[in-house]
Amino acid sequence: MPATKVAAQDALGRVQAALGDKAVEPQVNFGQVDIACAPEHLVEVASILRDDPGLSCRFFTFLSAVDRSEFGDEGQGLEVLVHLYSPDHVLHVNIHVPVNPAAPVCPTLTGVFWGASWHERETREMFGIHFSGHPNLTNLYLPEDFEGHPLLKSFKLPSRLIKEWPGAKDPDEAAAGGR
Amino acid sequence: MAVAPGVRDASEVAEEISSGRLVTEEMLLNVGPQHPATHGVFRLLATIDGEKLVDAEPVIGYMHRGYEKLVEQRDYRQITNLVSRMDWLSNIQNELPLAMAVESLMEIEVPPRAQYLRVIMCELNRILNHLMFFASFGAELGAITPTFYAFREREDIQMAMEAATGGRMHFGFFRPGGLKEDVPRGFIAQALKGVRQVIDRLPDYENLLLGNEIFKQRTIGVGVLEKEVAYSYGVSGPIARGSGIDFDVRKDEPYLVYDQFDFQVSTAPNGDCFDRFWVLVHEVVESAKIVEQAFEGLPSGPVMGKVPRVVQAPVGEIYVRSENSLGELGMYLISDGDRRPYRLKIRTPSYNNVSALGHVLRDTFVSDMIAILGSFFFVLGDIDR
Amino acid sequence: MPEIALTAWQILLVKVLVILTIVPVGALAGGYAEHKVMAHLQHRLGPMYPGGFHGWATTLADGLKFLYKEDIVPDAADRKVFSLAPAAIFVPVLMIYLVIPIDRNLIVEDLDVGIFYLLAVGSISTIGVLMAGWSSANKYALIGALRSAAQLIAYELPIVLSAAVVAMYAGSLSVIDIVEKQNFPFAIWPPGIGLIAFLVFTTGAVAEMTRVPFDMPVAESEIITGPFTEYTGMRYIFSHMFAEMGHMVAFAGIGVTLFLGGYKPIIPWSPLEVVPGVIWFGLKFALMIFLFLWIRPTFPRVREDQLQKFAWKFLIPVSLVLVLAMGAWVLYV
Amino acid sequence: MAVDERKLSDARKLSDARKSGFGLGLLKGMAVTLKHLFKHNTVIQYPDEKQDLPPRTRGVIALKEENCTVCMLCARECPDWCIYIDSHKETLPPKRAGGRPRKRNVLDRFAIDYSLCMYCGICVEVCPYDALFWSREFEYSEYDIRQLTHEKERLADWMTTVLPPPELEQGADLPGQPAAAAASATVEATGARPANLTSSAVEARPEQAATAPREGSFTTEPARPASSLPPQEQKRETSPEDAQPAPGLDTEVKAAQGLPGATTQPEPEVTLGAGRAAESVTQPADTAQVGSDATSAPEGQPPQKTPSVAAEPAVTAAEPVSQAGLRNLGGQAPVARPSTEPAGVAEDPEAAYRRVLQEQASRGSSPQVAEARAKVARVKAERGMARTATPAPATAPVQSAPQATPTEPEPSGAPEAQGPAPEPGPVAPTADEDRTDG
Repeated sequence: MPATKVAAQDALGRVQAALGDKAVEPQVNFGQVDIACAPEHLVEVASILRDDPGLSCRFFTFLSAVDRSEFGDEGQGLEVLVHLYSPDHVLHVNIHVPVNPAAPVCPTLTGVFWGASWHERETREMFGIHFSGHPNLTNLYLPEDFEGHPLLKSFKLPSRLIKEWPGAKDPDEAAAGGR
Repeated sequence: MAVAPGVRDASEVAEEISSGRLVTEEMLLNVGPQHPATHGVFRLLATIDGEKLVDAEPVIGYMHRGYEKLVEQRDYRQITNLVSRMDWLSNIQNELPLAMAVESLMEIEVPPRAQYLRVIMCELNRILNHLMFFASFGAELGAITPTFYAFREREDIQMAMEAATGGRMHFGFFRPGGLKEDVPRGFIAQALKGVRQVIDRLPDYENLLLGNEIFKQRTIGVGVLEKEVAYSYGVSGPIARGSGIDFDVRKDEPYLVYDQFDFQVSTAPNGDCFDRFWVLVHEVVESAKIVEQAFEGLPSGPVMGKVPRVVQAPVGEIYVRSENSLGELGMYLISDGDRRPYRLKIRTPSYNNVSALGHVLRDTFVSDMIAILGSFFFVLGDIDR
Repeated sequence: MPEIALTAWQILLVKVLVILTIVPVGALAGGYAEHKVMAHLQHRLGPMYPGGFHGWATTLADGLKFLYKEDIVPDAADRKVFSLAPAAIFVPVLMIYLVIPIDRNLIVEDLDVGIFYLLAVGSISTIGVLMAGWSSANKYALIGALRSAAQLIAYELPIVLSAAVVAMYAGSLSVIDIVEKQNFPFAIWPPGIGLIAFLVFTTGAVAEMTRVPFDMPVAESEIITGPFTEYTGMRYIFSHMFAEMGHMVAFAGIGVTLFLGGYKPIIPWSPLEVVPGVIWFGLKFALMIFLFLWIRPTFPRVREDQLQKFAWKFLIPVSLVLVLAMGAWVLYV
Repeated sequence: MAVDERKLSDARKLSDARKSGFGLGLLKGMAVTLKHLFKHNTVIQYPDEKQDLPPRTRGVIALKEENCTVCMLCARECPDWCIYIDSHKETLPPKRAGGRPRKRNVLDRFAIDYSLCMYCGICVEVCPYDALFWSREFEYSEYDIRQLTHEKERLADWMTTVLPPPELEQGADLPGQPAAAAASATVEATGARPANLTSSAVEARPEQAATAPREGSFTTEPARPASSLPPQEQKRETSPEDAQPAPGLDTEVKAAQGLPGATTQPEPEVTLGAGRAAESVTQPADTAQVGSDATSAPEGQPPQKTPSVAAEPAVTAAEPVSQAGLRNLGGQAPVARPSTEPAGVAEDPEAAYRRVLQEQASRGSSPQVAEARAKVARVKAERGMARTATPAPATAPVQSAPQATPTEPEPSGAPEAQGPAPEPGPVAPTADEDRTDG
């Protein structure tokens, strides 16, 4: 079936109509629909996005997370980021799911998209977000005894700490580790 | 008959076999991390019952380099050279979404010549990549010759790319705003020569592999990936198109100047190894068509847009995707206004594609496993990042 | 020329020595031919340095290299069986050469049951392969050994039956008699039957050698040379390289003898008789070898079940029909 | 053309391909391999023969020590932190009597650790004083990893192997073009450079003479203050700064000169353009310019004939001048770019479509090619992108000797009309014929 592109505003309308108040702050960002939703609604939202004939976001693009604790001056929390795509309507939906940084838990999407399994495992080890209901939430990349969650902003990259920056012009800069 | 303790009498065993009571044990076969068919460090935990594969679980992570963390420490030009190493068969295409993301956030106009050259290089890279998989798929099925032929064809294109970028594998040529520099004299002739050679000799190779009855026996009906499964796993690229999904970012959301070229999206409906391979081979021809058209319409002018001395993307978020050789390569860039990205989520095609592997491999033969692995065209660096 | 009187034992000793040198040399030459022919079919040059001229000494250097390598026996392996297996694979290959006539008088022993001996000895290697695979204590080796045994048994039959067709035509089991009876090479005459029998034999021979497209038991991209995964050094080349090459040379010899008229000229025309039989044999032999070498880089490999199906459902019925047809030909033509 | 005779996503063809050929496919495959047995070989026997690598090859980094001012840019920009620089300050006596004593940096150590280097070339790219170059050499493996750290003496030795940069492809934007003022500044700067370069051609590196690419390239650090520089460096230092055109000036100047940068408008990003307004400014200058150039590109000529009387003398004339020092960077001496379109101004898209279709048909292209090209022409006409006879500036032939034959324009026109022998570019591939079967 040839894909027919839907205008961004039209897409936004459709998403709003289908999701109602489960989608918080829907907006258009670079031609893609951005919505936020609470963790408890995530599975429902994803299912609606997948099954609604006007949206049919059947293509699971990715699931990840963003640690916004150092974003801007005051910093924000931790969020799970899901991107779904509709090949039929050429429509992108970014779902931002804010989770509690102290005890991050998010329901699993594996029941909606099979492909979510690996993405959730990766997100868990990288951000420490637990996906409740995931059948096999083991490490994907890191060794089992790895400590810490590398993609959190609090995790500093050791390789840049142990070596002195050779680009420093004076000792002060070198001590600061360069950048 | 005296039998050692613990050892059953032969007649007993015979009776068990005839009555169907014989309990056989499944064997766990560890394919990889070092195995010729996995072309990379990739492990497949296969449970086999004789020649039958009962279950298979792909295990990855042996090459994880933590790109998403590394890029947070580097500025955009350094990242260009870093992401180039992600998928080492379609390097220059890896650089594209990053450049496009930064350009979009910064609202940089890319000069048309740069856009055309980007298209050309991406398509040349696609040809290189597909020839490589043409070679390796043959080798995995036991036909060693396609490897050598494909590498010979790659050479001219490879040399053209090297003349332009200075690198044989890691090109590092795209910059936010355009290209590093213009291509040297002779690039067009060399690249066109290479592309035409490929096209001229492709029928030979089809005779060698695609038309071969043994090859057909090995691939037709083997490793069927259904359309809905492909969607659910987010499978894209030649593999999705081999399952009858008409999905190509170049057509759906044309970036660069792809909307100016006449090309087709090759699809095949059956979703088996043969169809995936068929799509791969025919994409080479489509890429060649694009290259020829792009060279013909190549405008003159600068190759770098107006970019400030310090590239600092303004605060914002954007998801940019492009059609990599193996599928949709997307980058979700979050910038907090620094020289470095705040977060760069890299969605690589091979990662999603390979996650579907466990599903496809169930209930096949051990020999089919190799064919399926070969037809899933993945690059380990792309999976592990 | 003074008569040199030799006892029968002395003659036998000389013959055996000749065989013992010919086989490794033939295997080395076969290996070199494989390197070069395959390279050129694949648009490469192949080895160019060892020995100076076009790398003629490559296989020799390879062999020496293997000699120097450490002989490793895995801890879990069944040591005795593991060490014996290469011999069990290689010795039968040597024994095949006893009955291949290179010229009318150049044969070690013209046995009355030549063909049977040929085929019986040829299949002993199967046991060696099974021994190697089982004793290695390696899953890949085990899979390979089982595949190998199944395959060698399956393809033994077509070879035997196609050889039987030739024996029926010649009315004898002696290889010399068979060659002498062929006025035209058997592959040309009787029409149809001979050619199909030749193709069946060649297919079976390729499978017996476990070469592409029938190399599932040793598929390197799949089960990593199967039964020989754990072998190193000298044992590896004896069990795998020399056995494969030795088999190839032997089967080429058998093929020439049975189907291509052996040491006789390609067509029965008296001026051609001037050329010595050895030359004719060599030419036909080279042709056979080239055919084997040519098949290898061209085809992908057949899957295990397809391989079995092909043997039992196609090759064996075809060869049975051939036997019937040959019987009819002998009776009525 | 082979490309288009194959109608591809044709389901019938796939179903044909999936049918069994009853062994015919096996024979065809055997024919393919047999055919290769008799072909000439293209293998290069590496240690004996070597491939001719292009000048841009990133093999090893060479250091021109006397050009280094210890600005640390390379070390700071290096993603791998593999460049180590040590220096000390030295006080020079004042130039004139009574002047202030000057300070300059003296390089003590410059080392690149090739066991860490990722060969990205950023250091070479950012070096503002042209002290770093890429060389094609790549055979410097060592038994000890510590030996892979090349100190400045070793890096300086590589300078003898540095090749001049290649000429750019037809239609490339010439370095130093944006402003006429920049050109003269550049010449001055180039002239002031130390004369003891290993290769004289190195001197004419586009990056050096160029001011325009500097603008495009980005450095994260501001250039260091000019005051701390030795005299000749100071002079050079000023050139990029001075030549920096004000935003917007760039296009204006180009338009006035009839340069390609002005005639072709950047297109809005198609994928991502939704969030921003497409700026399309049409330059009034380009129409006139293109019109005047039409004389040098007759309509419908096959490309190989196009560099006609008008174009050729222009090239020859341009060479000595450029030899003298890249002075002729203005708009003169346009090399006619082979073109199949008339140099009409704003052509009607549909007319363009039909015309190209006709042309292609008369030339014997296959229908698909013809259609594709016609579509391209239509789109271009719609966008007002006159691709006709764009006056590609005479590519400054950097190292061409005076006796060199005039550079042929790159055949970038219709592929089938292209001359049989591709222009011998700097790449000089090893052709099949060169190699005999060993």
